[in-house]
Amino acid sequence: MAPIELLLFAFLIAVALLVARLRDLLAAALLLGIFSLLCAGLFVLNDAVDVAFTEAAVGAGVSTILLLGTLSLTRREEKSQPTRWAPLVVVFVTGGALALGILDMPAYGDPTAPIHQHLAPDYIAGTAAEFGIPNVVTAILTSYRGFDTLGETAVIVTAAIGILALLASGRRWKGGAP
Amino acid sequence: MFAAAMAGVLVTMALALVAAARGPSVFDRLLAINLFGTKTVLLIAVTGFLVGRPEWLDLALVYALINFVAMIALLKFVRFGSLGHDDLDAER
Amino acid sequence: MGRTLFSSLMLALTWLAWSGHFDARMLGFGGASVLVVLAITHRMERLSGMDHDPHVGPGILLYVPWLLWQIVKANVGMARILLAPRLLLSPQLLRVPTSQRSDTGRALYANSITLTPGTISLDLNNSSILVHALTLETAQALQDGEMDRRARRCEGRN
Amino acid sequence: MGAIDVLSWIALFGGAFFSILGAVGLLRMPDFWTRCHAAGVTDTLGAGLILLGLFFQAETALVAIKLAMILGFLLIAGPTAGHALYRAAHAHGVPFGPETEVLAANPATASPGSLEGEHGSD
Repeated sequence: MAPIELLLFAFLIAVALLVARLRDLLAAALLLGIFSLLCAGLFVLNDAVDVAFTEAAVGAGVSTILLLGTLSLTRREEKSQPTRWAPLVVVFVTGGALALGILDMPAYGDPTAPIHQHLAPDYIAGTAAEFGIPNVVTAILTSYRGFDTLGETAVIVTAAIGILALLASGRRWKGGAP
Repeated sequence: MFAAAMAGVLVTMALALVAAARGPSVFDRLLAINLFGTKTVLLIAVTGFLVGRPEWLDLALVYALINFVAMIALLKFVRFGSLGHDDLDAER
Repeated sequence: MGRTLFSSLMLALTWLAWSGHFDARMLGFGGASVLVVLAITHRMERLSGMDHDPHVGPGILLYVPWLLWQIVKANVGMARILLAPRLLLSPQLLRVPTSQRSDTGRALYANSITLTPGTISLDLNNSSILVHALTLETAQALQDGEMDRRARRCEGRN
Repeated sequence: MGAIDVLSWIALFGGAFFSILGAVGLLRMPDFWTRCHAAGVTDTLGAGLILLGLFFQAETALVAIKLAMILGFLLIAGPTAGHALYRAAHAHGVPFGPETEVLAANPATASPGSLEGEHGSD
């Protein structure tokens, strides 16, 4: 398993560097679709099938389309700017902090991790008996954490309405101009 | 056996990445990205067999569907410069 | 009516194939999904006016194996070109006439042209398809019109 | 190793071979329109043979049906997306290679000069 993941990670880094280097924003938006597909592939390899579903639909589908919608309101070429070092420092500090945080977490697939000791067995035992639904993740999302999901859905719908409103108003403005 | 097929798919993906990076036109990149999407479908299917999880075929099909829809949306943008219907009607 | 019945049967079979669960509750979800899809399709057909296209008839059962064989042959030809140390290309641009009566038939023909590597369809109108061919041979094979005739025989009657 | 396994090996190897071949063609071909043909090799026989190889290894009928449906979808959606791409590129006036010949249409069915102005129309 590991060599495939390493290779996919290598592809991921290659795409990320390429996107950062490209001045053609349309090409960069297209390549971000590949980035999402690679992420989704990695999620599948880690058995997070449901997350992979979402990543493929949202990352490769919806967000590419939103990026394109945004591009139709701006220009296709990025302005060339002098290299600035402050953002790079910020990125490295933030990334380092996140990596430090990960060090505290239990190892991937560790059977003694808290999540495998308390919640997961409960969900797995309860799902079939309580809901009669074959997919445990579905049961968790829609029943055990139903209100949580409701809140998330509300956030996403609001965001979608906001973005669509922004794009639509921009288009009308553009169309109205002589 | 599955590993051999997977190696083939991964090599194809790498070459498609090179083609997408090289361009030069947007359409060349789209061609490479479309190819990459099909290869992701195959990669998921083959991996599913490799690790004994043929249920992953469901995922493979969803990827194929998403790849198709995304491709059409991308082309619509590239061709008309927006996702709106105004330009489509103007084209006719 | 017959088509609605046929579509719902196909949708139900597809749903069963992908779900693999056969208890009453899951079958109920499946049935509901089929109804929703049918409603959406019905609405789309009413909006786009595509309702009276005859679609394909039983001739497709003979056409698909023939097409698959053509695809294999074309791929071997492409392999020969791609593996040669020098690329021997003679790209052609040509317009091939179509004899199909329906949109579905023309789409089938254009798709078949694209599916066989060596020829791709760039644009089509009511009577012809604009084709780009990689070599003179593939272009001439298309001009023989065998694929056109076979695609015409797949059209259903309505 | 049974006969089915041998068939599976052949199909998977063939699929991997044609898949890589198409990608190599994508890099070797001189211009956009010839590259499209190379991509077709990967999408048709490359994907088809790999799915066929998996088909031989399917343990349940359900898995086999799913594989057949994925292949069917790829064979229908692939050229449709491809045609959309080629049509968009043609409308955009992506140039044809220098040695591209415009072949005369079949004189019995097409009006003369129907190919004039194909280069970079729109």
